[in-house]
Amino acid sequence: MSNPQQITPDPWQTLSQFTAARIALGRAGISLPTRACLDFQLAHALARDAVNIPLDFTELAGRLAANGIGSLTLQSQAENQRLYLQRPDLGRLLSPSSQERLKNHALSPADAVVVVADGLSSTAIAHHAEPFLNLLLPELQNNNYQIPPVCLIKHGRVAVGDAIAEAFAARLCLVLIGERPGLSSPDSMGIYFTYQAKSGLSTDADRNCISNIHHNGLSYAQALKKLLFLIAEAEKLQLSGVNLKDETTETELENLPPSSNFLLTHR
Amino acid sequence: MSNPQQITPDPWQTLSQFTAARIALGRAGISLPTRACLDFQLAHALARDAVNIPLDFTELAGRLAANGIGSLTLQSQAENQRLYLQRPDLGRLLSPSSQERLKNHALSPADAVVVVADGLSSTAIAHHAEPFLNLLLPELQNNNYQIPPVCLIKHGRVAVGDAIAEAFAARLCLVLIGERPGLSSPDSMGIYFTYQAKSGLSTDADRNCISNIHHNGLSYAQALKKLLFLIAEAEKLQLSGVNLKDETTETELENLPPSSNFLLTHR
Amino acid sequence: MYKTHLAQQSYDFKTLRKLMAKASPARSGDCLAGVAAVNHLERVAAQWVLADVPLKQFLTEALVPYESDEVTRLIIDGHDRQAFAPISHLTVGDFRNWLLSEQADTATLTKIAAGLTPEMVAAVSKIMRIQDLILVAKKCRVVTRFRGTIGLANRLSTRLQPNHPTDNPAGIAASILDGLLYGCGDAVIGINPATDNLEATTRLLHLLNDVIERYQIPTQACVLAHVTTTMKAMAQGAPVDLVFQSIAGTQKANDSFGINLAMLQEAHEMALSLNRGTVGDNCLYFETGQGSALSANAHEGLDQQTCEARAYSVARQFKPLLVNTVVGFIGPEYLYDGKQIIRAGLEDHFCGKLLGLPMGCDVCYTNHAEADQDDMDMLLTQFAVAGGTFIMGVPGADDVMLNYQSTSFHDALYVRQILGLRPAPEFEQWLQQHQIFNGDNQLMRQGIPALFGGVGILPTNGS
Amino acid sequence: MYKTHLAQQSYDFKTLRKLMAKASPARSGDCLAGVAAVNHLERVAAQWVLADVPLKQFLTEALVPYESDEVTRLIIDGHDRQAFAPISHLTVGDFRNWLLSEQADTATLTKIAAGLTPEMVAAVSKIMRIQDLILVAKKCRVVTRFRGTIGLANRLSTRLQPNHPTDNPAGIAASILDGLLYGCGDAVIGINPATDNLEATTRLLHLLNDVIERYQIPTQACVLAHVTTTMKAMAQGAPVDLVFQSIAGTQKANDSFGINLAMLQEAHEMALSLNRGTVGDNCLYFETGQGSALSANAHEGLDQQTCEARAYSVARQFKPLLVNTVVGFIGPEYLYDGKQIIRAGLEDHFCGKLLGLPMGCDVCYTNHAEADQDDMDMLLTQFAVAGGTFIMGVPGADDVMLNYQSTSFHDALYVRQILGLRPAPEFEQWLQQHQIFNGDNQLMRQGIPALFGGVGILPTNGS
Ligand code: B12
Ligand code: B12
Repeated sequence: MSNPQQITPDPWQTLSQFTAARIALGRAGISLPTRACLDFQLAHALARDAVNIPLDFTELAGRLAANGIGSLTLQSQAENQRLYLQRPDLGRLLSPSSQERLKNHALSPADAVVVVADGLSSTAIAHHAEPFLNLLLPELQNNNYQIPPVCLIKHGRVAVGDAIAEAFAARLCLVLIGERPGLSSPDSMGIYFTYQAKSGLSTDADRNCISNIHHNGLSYAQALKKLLFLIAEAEKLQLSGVNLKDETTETELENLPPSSNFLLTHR
Repeated sequence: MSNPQQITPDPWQTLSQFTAARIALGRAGISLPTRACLDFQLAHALARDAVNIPLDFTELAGRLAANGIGSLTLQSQAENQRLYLQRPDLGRLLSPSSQERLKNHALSPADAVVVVADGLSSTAIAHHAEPFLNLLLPELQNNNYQIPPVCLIKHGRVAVGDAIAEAFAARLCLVLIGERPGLSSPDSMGIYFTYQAKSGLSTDADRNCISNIHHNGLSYAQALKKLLFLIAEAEKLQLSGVNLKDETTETELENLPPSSNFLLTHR
Repeated sequence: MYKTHLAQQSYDFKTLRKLMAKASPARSGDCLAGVAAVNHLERVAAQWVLADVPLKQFLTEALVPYESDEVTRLIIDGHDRQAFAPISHLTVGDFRNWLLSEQADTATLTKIAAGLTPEMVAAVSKIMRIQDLILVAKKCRVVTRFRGTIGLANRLSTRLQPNHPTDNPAGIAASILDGLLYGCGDAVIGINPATDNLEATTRLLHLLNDVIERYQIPTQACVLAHVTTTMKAMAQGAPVDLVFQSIAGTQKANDSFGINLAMLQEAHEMALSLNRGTVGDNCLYFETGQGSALSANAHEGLDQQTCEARAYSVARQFKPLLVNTVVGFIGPEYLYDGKQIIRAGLEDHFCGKLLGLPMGCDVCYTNHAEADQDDMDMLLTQFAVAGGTFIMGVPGADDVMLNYQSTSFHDALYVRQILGLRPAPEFEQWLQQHQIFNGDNQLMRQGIPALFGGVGILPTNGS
Repeated sequence: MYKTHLAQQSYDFKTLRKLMAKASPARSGDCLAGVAAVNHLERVAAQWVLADVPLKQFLTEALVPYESDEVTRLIIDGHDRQAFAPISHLTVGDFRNWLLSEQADTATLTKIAAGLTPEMVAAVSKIMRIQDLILVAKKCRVVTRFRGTIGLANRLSTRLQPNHPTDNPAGIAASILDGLLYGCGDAVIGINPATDNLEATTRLLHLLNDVIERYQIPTQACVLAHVTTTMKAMAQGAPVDLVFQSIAGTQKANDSFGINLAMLQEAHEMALSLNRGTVGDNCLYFETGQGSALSANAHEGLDQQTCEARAYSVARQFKPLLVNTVVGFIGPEYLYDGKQIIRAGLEDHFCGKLLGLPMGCDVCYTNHAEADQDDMDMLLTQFAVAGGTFIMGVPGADDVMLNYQSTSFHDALYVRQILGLRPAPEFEQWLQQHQIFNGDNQLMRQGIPALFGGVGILPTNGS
């Protein structure tokens, strides 16, 4: 591609400062130029691989331990990655041996359980779980919440948290999970929050979600603020889900650049 | 499909007497009527299965033996049906143990080898190999040909015959093989004939083919006539393949109905 | 009933629900649910039996009990016997023939729509090849209006989808500009908000409203928050053009989405009362997708395609401006690979159109599915040949917030050019007026149109 | 050379031949040959490297040695430097951009065809998505003539393929009539003879000749025997319109077919001297198909798509009336499933068209492949959108002699109707004159046209 003169450029590359979206790509005729096409193919090849990178649970548990955070590594009924992808139902259930281990740990009841699942992006969890927990756990402790060891779940789906909350008879269930990898955000973490989770009964309507936690997305501080708000409100309303709304205000969260939307400002 | 009034029929169903081809199907708008569509789907489901029906070699060998025909069951390097479909190269080579067995049998040289391979349609071979061999072998014996036991090959391709001819130092190689199953002719047998076959060297250009041997296709008698003609000519010309032409004449072979082509006759 | 003998085998499918599932073309979700045919032959047997089922049977044998499911009640109670009359004597197999026949022209198909139940439509789709799905869908025409007219013949609209992982206004504006300059956005400019936050939703609603007003774009805006959030925004006076909601085909699945029919009814009335449409008042936008009910374990033993068609009966109740299947969005556990995604996309379009919906398609896949850009080109091309109503437009096909690949602005140009499809008429006029498109609807080669000349950050004379 | 570093990995592809193979979209034949990329990343890396290879390089680095392969010699010796000049400075990646750009219009593409080698074309196809293959192929136009004009804009022709397992004349005539009454046969009426027998071939040639004369059908006949058999028939004075031959992309593969360039040359001259065309003298018909060289172990280390493109350079030497890929015909060991078949079909069409050939496609599959009618509908629809020249017409899609499924007469009607494509003009006129088609090229609903009224076996006034 020595010679890009067949390409009609888009003279608004400068807007790329505002977004990681693939804007201003230019065109060959009406089509994507070769370079942009190959970029995309590369990103896709990497993203496909990313789905299959296993999470190093020992390493994660070690890092948590180094910060004084106890954890318990469990596993869903989806025995391998292939099965995990094909059987979401199994990803929501703890394996028999994990149920057993849990029973041995869940001797005293808790207020909240913190669950970390690899989900569809192990890199999301590898990158963001530990730093986020470092911020989250002290806040929960400030609330005087009883919290059992953080449960790390291999091949877990969101709903796997419900059984854990039940095992500990915990009111609050917080699940940190790897969202499916995108071409441009392969390591996005989501948090799903359920009040009084009941395995097999709680539905997504009973949960709240905080999504897109990664370096180009929501910051840990922003996510934390939202989560703490939801927890506080849930405790008041005694529910979570559709009837619980995130009412944090954005201005406190983000310092918008002055020309927030250039389409609505004038030269 | 109680009520076919949405269908425009084709008033030439009577022509179906001349061909198994799916003619005069009628139409719904311009499309295949539901019934014809479902017929097709059924035929396809059956044909897909047909590809995977294994040939009962013991039964075939038994039937041959009952007619006084000795046989030797060998196997290609394609160990199973899946591999056979994916690796035609392996279907052309004898397995090591079969090579060994062959060596033990190929003590005295032969004029012709007769090879029967399941190919892509085991039913073709199950239906047609034995009756055809009953006609063929006496003719070959009439020629005073030395013929070793008929070699039955599991998971064989056409070219697998070459090694067998070589092992017996035979001039003539006759391979009966199951052609891929069609929707309407799931049991079509083909015969490939090679003069002085050389494993790895003979190409399809060096072979002659007699195809579509089945109940709606070439009769055993017709096929036999062609094969014997090719053999005789090959012995004269000392070659087979592109430069050897089947010059049997059809009129001797087939009694055409009087109105042979109705498009060219007048009422 | 529901029995046959085929190729030396006996089959007894017992119930219409099971029969439907076994007759479905193969897909991973139905295997996951344990309702799929075990092999080709069983599937064909089910199709044979299904072809002989009278359409009437679907009015008496509910696939999900009337008593326990409000979607079933909606279907049965809302069934228009008079519209059904012309085809009431047909079996499923005859119905296929009839749909393909010349009798079933655009006008006739429009008339019978209210007489069709989703199950009838799902059933016939199961015995149709892709070319049948395309031929029949192409004959259907569903036109809806808000600020633009969607669904006219030889037109294809696009949703401009300018998502951003933090809902950053400048980031969103950048994608909007990119899309507009590629001629996208006539179906809707629709943002999925990263957070389900009332204030953020309201801010985005204002942003879209202001851009549309400032540049006089004949299109409509939507922020795809949960319907309850949008209702709150409306109550507070936020400028809502279209109310969005994801919907599914069983009451239980809708429960898991935190919605029900009464809630949608209320939202519809609120949106109507805002009276913001200029050329029409279709003011809802729905998304659906095979697998969502199963994912919530709320499929009630149905195959996922029948569930999907039932979601369309929910949609049509509210006269939406736009409906689209998110076909490849949910994941390979429901549609395994490109082939399954493509067929499902065309089935969904066919079923939706027959039921009278303005069907679009999010031609898309995730990175855990066995699919790639080639598959998208295939679905896109065939969807457009089938007369599909609208597709998505995402910068470079990569949604940086939802983490999946959809169609790009370039893709929209491709399919418009190769098939000679035009944008919605009002939007077309706007594009031509501002010299984004020329008179033949081809992208003009200048830099940035004068319209955006006042935007400080952009070069005055592009390129 | 041919090296890169991508995603923390080093890649060295060593030779252009290996690079081409590694850059090919995945297909079973290349795996079988052991030349395919081992994973997605290696494939992408190869595509990156390939995109930077100058087109010129293909003129100096022969993928199969010039000395040992007459196809290579044909390519190199026949290369038109002047036609190549306008694009001689481009890399493969630039070439893709150029092909997609407005500069590359129909006239320009026609002009450069002789300057393109099959390897250049194969290379660029490897970095093109399906929509690119469609867009560019659609811009190419190759028109050929014999008794009809093939390849005009907005037209799609069909080969009527009335095969019969015993070459029974009445059986063949039945299929011919069926096809004609469905509007098929403008590309050629072409029979694959079950036996390669000179007398049988001659009898079939007379049959076709007599039918064409008797009913004054503006089309051409072909019996697809081996070229040597057809040459013998010509020598004996049989009425040969088109000489057929299967061809491949290496000398060795052609050897295994029992042919070579000199033989084809001789056949061409013989056919030309018969002078049987009325509106033109394109009198050859070739079939090709990915995998045939590999099957003969004659692929010379090439990937199968590059082999295929090289076969087109053999074809174009002889100005054929028709060329088609038999894409799904050979089997799953070369193209595993519907997806591979579809992409290969569109690649073949693109490559052939760019090289200046009147490309048709046998949209087809065998019963041992992972494919079904849905896949065929997909390929058929997209092939037609891409401006494909012709398809096959087989009664009910089931070839009872070759044992595979191709497109049916109904399929041809489908694709003509959905895309508004017309038959070749001379044939169109014939169809309309005999009220098989109406003025809009729609099948008329009467029974059997008066033209065939004299055929004893048929009812006088059908239905
Ligand atoms: C896939 C998906 C869906 C699918 C879910 C089906 C399925 N089987 O996967 C469908 C299309 C049905 C869907 C629907 C909706 N979704 Co959604 N969805 C996603 C997506 C793209 C990926 C989720 C993921 O990877 N999960 C991780 C995997 C490993 O775990 P899992 O157990 O398989 O996933 C479960 C959850 O993700 C859950 N889920 C999916 N969406 C939502 C939304 C909410 C609010 C909750 C509580 C749960 C939930 O469904 C899955 C199955 O139980 C995310 C965006 C993202 N980048 O993550 C948005 C996202 C989570 N969804 C979102 C929304 C708003 C919705 C809807 C409410 C939209 C609407 N207006 O109706 C609906 C209804 C959700 C509900 N209550 O059930 C928002 C949430 C915003 C927020 N912060 O609250 C997100 C972040 C996208 C967005 N910004 O628009 N969604
Ligand atoms: C597949 C096929 C092909 C493929 C073969 C590639 C492949 N890898 O399979 C392709 C498209 C390349 C092909 C080409 C030709 N074929 Co062919 N082919 C067939 C087909 C449909 C199936 C064969 C089969 O199932 N074999 C059985 C499997 C299990 O064994 P196999 O080892 O994999 O098959 C080998 C042979 O079939 C061989 N082969 C294929 N065709 C031919 C033709 C001849 C004359 C010979 C000797 C060998 C041969 O190729 C395969 C690989 O080596 C048959 C029709 C039928 N119903 O059988 C026609 C058929 C065998 N072919 C035929 C012809 C005429 C040809 C051509 C000569 C056409 C031409 N004018 O160029 C060419 C060249 C053949 C050659 N000398 O190599 C005729 C033979 C007529 C006859 N009685 O001689 C048949 C019967 C079809 C027909 N009536 O037109 N063919």
